[in-house]
Amino acid sequence: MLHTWLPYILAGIAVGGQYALIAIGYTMVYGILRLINFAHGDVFMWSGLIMVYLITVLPLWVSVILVIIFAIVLGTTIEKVAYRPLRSAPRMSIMISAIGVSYLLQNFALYITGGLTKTYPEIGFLQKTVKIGSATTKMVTVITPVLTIVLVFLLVMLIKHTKIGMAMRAVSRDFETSSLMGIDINRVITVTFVIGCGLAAIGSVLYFSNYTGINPMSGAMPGLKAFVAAVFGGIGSVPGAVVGAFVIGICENLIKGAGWTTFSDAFTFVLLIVILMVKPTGLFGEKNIDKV
Amino acid sequence: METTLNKKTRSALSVAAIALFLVLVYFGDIMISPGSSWKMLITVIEKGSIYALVAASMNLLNGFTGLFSLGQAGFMLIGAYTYAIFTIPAASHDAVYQYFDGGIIKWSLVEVLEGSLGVFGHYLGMLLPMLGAGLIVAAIAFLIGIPVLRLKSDYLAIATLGFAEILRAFFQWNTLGPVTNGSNVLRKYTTYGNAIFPVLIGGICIAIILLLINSTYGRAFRAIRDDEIAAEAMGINLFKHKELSFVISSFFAGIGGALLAMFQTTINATPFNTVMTYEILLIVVIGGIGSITGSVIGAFLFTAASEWWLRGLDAGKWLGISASFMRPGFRKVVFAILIMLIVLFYSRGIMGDKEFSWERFIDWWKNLPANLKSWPERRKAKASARREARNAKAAAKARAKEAKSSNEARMASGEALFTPLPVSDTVMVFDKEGK
Amino acid sequence: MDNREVVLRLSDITMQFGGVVAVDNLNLVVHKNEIVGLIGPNGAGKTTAFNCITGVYEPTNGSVEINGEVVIENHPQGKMKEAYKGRNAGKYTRALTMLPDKVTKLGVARTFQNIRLFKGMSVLENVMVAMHMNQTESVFGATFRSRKARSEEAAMRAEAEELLRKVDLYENRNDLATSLPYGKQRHLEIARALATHPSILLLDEPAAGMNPQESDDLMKFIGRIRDEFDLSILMIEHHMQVIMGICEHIYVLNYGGQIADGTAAEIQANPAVIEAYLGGDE
Amino acid sequence: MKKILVLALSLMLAMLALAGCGGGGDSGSGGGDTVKIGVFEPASGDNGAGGKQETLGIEYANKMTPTVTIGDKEYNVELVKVDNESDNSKAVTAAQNLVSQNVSIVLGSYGSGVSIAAADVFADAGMPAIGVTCTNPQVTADCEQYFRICFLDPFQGTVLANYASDSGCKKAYCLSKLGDDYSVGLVNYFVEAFKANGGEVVEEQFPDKNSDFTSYVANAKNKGCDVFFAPVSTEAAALIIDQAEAQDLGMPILAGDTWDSNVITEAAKGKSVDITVTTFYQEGGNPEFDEGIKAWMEEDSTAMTNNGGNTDLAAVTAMGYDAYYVALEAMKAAGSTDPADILAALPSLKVSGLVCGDVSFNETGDANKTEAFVKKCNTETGAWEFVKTQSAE
Repeated sequence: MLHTWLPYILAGIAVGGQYALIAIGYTMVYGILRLINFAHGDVFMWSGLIMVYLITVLPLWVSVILVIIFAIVLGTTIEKVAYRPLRSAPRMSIMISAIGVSYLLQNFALYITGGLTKTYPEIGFLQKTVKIGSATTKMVTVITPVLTIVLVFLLVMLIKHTKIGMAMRAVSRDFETSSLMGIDINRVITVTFVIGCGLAAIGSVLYFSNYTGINPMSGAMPGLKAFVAAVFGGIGSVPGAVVGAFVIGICENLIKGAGWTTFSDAFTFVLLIVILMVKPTGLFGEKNIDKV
Repeated sequence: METTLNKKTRSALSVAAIALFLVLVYFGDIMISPGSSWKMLITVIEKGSIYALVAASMNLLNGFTGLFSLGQAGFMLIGAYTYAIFTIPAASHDAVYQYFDGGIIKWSLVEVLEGSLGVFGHYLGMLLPMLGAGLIVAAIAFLIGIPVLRLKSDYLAIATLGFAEILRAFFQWNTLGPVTNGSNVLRKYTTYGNAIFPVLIGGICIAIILLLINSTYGRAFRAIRDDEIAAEAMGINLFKHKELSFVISSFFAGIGGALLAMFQTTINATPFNTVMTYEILLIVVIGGIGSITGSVIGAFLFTAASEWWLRGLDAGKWLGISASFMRPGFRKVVFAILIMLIVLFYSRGIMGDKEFSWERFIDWWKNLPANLKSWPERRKAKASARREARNAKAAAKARAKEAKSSNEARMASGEALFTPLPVSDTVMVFDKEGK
Repeated sequence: MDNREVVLRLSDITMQFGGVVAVDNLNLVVHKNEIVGLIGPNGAGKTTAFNCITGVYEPTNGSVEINGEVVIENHPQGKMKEAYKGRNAGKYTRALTMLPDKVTKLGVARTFQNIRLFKGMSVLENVMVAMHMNQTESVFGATFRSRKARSEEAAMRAEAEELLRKVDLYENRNDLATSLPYGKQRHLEIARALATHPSILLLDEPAAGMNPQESDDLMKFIGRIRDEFDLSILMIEHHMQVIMGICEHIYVLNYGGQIADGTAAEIQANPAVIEAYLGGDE
Repeated sequence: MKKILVLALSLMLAMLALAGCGGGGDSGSGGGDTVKIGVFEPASGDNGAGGKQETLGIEYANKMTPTVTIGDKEYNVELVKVDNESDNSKAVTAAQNLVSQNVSIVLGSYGSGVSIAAADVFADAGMPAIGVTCTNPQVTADCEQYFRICFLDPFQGTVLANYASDSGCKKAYCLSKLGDDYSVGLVNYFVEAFKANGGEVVEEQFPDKNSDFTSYVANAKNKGCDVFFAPVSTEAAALIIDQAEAQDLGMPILAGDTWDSNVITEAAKGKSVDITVTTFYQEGGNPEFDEGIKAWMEEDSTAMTNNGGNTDLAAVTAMGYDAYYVALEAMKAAGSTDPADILAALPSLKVSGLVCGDVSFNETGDANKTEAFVKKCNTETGAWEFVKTQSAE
């Protein structure tokens, strides 16, 4: 039994870990700005794309660092240019702006790549084949969950025990009051984007090492799934997003394994709707009440 | 000086304009030869009218009821399929459903009615499935609305988007192949002959949307948009009215989908994806959220720009400029940048939340020369106003910094950060009803 | 005792958010044609009490009776069973809820502390929206302007204009609601509430931000509409001048709890009230 | 009533605006001695890579033969390219755009779905169109204006199934993409033929934008299949090959003409996978053409980029090259640049001397082709190796 299902579970854990790294960006930004950052998946895609170009001229480790820096710069620039000016505008406007940025990033990638799928560079040790029980898989499948959990642990420590983490928690609880209390909201938001985009960049290295083709739409599906993971775990909760991501990754692969391949993507959305109906605050979310 | 017109003059002007436009479209389509570059104008008018209808239906929801829904493409998909399935001629079934033994439905409503009613039956045979498309979509929207409309803004957006994706997978499902043809295109169904058809149908539907918006129900929708809590306190049943708006909007999206199917002459489910929804949303934004006139203008501009005017940007030659960076994809980049500029700097869109009126149009026309002349001065004034605003902002920043440093002590203790308000805002996902 | 008919009765209303009790065991009665005041320092739970009456919140415990019928009732359930800090937990057994629009249909209209007008609409439309619930034409008929829809629309418009005349806003009927000066916005909000044909009117700080002259006018205005529209009024107010001037009965809240009730003279003499307003460490 | 009128006026306005700025890059009807050939190909979307390679062949042919003598007059040939974005809903306006630029004949498209979608536009305009590599039978069925120079899916599917059966395969795993006419169609014909040969099949489909093929590969292994048939786009192909390697698929992969591309050889290079495809052309079939086009790509960096960064030839490029000459021959035969005349000349047209074999059309407008090339990927050199030519019998 396990013999048959092991490859699916392994694949699910790997992809779940990669979704988790993207989902953290969604959940943190949503927690603070109440914004579904539709462009986040595209930042993820661009990180992958930049890696393709960088690796041709630079050694691996420099490229990886530069990719992370690039993602951070891109993410914070988007926040400054497209979200900050609209902060006092209606929620719908800022969401439309996010959709617009996503549209722009995708089309720009289309222009740069000429619509062709780019092959992600091989990162030797990540792509090595390993055998676990009956299943054969890439090294990255094993590394991803471990790395994800380590990074999440560090992030949770940061949020719990540092001053900026405290400020982040305060802002996500009550935006206006925190700003009255003298918290520099802009700084908190910038840090949120830095963390979110940095993790997405790391996620992109892992994800694209596993699924090596990048095209302008590569970020869209992982992005949506990561968002669903964030909702599933309870938006605003980092551990929740991670658990949600693993659940989605594993379920998705098991469904494919069961032969329901047509609905493997649709399943994610079924899960989203079910969770919104049954427990709208997600697994770990807190319930708040509208103020009149 | 403001122009005022009496009702009669306004109606006369409007009737004349409509008649002129319809005549132009009708004869335009007949007389312009396919090889002429003006044929593209007709194509743009066809597609533009369809997108105008779909954008208006989305605006009814997003702009007039304040429900941020991203399910439009999904509803159009159902509409398109419903129409196509019932109008494929019997003789073509074997060819269209080539992998499914000719499908289950072996007749075409157009042929059936044409057989007994002649030309009238032909058009009835097209209109009925179109209406049916709208009704089926409305019914599905009703069911989807029951759980989804209880969600708050962004959750609603993502849930409707999710439903649209599920619908897409469902229509491509091989098991439903005898009806939907699975992953393969549906084609050969009856389409319209003259560009006047989508213009007329789209126009009538948009007119109905306008009538609705200006009825007492439309007022209730706008009240919900402006303030849900106050609307509820005025005795407006939120859920009922949201559901109403959602169902009506979807009905027209379904009809729009049917028209799009006719325009495209073949359909499959793949293009009805989130990108299509985003495009419609951007049309609404360009035109102005809360203005039907805006959505119509936006739809025509969007279609013309993306399908016609900017195509030269892909081909390396545009308005006489040619450059090597103009290669395939450049059009979309320029287009996306234009849209971002509108979203950021001109967020009210072309029309804001105003509708077209003859008076305003005449005044605008009269004042145009004067406005053009004074443009440089006004620009200067604007620039200086901006400068002042910047200075004020800098001053405010400095003050904030001061305030911050004085708060530093409290910050450090961490105490001040956590005086949680018992009631915090916005995240309650469910209305009370949900429990 | 007062033998006028009771139109609104709150019994043991308690509202607890998480661990915070915002309204603690409030008992309150409004008789027909009476003007009742609800006062207390900031954060005393006055608006929360309004929200419990109008169905915006579900009270944690207690019942609300409108025109002789209990329409809202609740008792601590689920997690709240353990966490409940209030009194009379076992007294109520039913769980009746009612959505705000239903409460409005029963004849309870309200205004809001932070004026909530419909921003995108004209003054006239703001009032007409409130009459929407009483019209009977279907959406189909309304869209296609059936005879009934047209006559209902005309009747609505006539009534709304009449109402606006009464509150001196007729001249402004085509202006954008939010373009009105502050005082007029308050008047409009009241007119809008009246358009729902209420028998009970809840006013949340109608005099907030007004100067003495304006609040004096408002006082007269409230008295006038009470008589003209045959209303019972429950109002939250900070302007003591207004409260003491027109309220026949006053309830005082502090920290959610009810600390006193009585006539204006009784309240002014009540030591607990003086303590709440002047003393303490607030 | 007023509102309807309001609407109409805004339509008017839009039209005025259109009239004001219309035109785009086009400078009116084809002047004295230029003839335009429309290139209806995807430059973006799922089939962007293939579309570009096909366009390359057309461009190269145009470079080699930039003029054509029709009747007694010499014309310059101008290519009018339009991107159909591999999207059925964009294809209609793209096709209309071509028609409105007064082209004489249209070539394309890579990917059958967009060709089917555009067929009606061409039919309405009486515009002759020549499909280059769109293999779905529906492209030419019921459309008198559409011709094509390649073989069809029923043929190709049967060829592949026969090849699989001949190599001793008993159970085939068939993967296609949801909503993609090409792969779904080809799988369908393959399944029919393979079952007729006594084989068993497992059919699965993957959704749009999917890039995780782990489970599909695992499914093929778990279900005990002995051949993996995946005639999908090159984008997905590269990912499948990658996963096949990672999970040690252990069975041959079989695919159709789309896989005959340097994207595949590149992805497969140095991996332990066994890939076999059927295709239209084998490199080396016409050395002169091979050398010429390679030299051109060496010179022209844009062409090289469009080919995927190297000079390995794809069959679709050769087909594009042929299509251009078929178009020229059709114009010569018609003795006119008028689409109607060309359309009339096409059915009886016979063209020889092409790199992928002679072309003549049957009554549905399809090329009379009875053989396909079977090629195998040499994973050490990263090149295709000719196996045999196979016919449907």
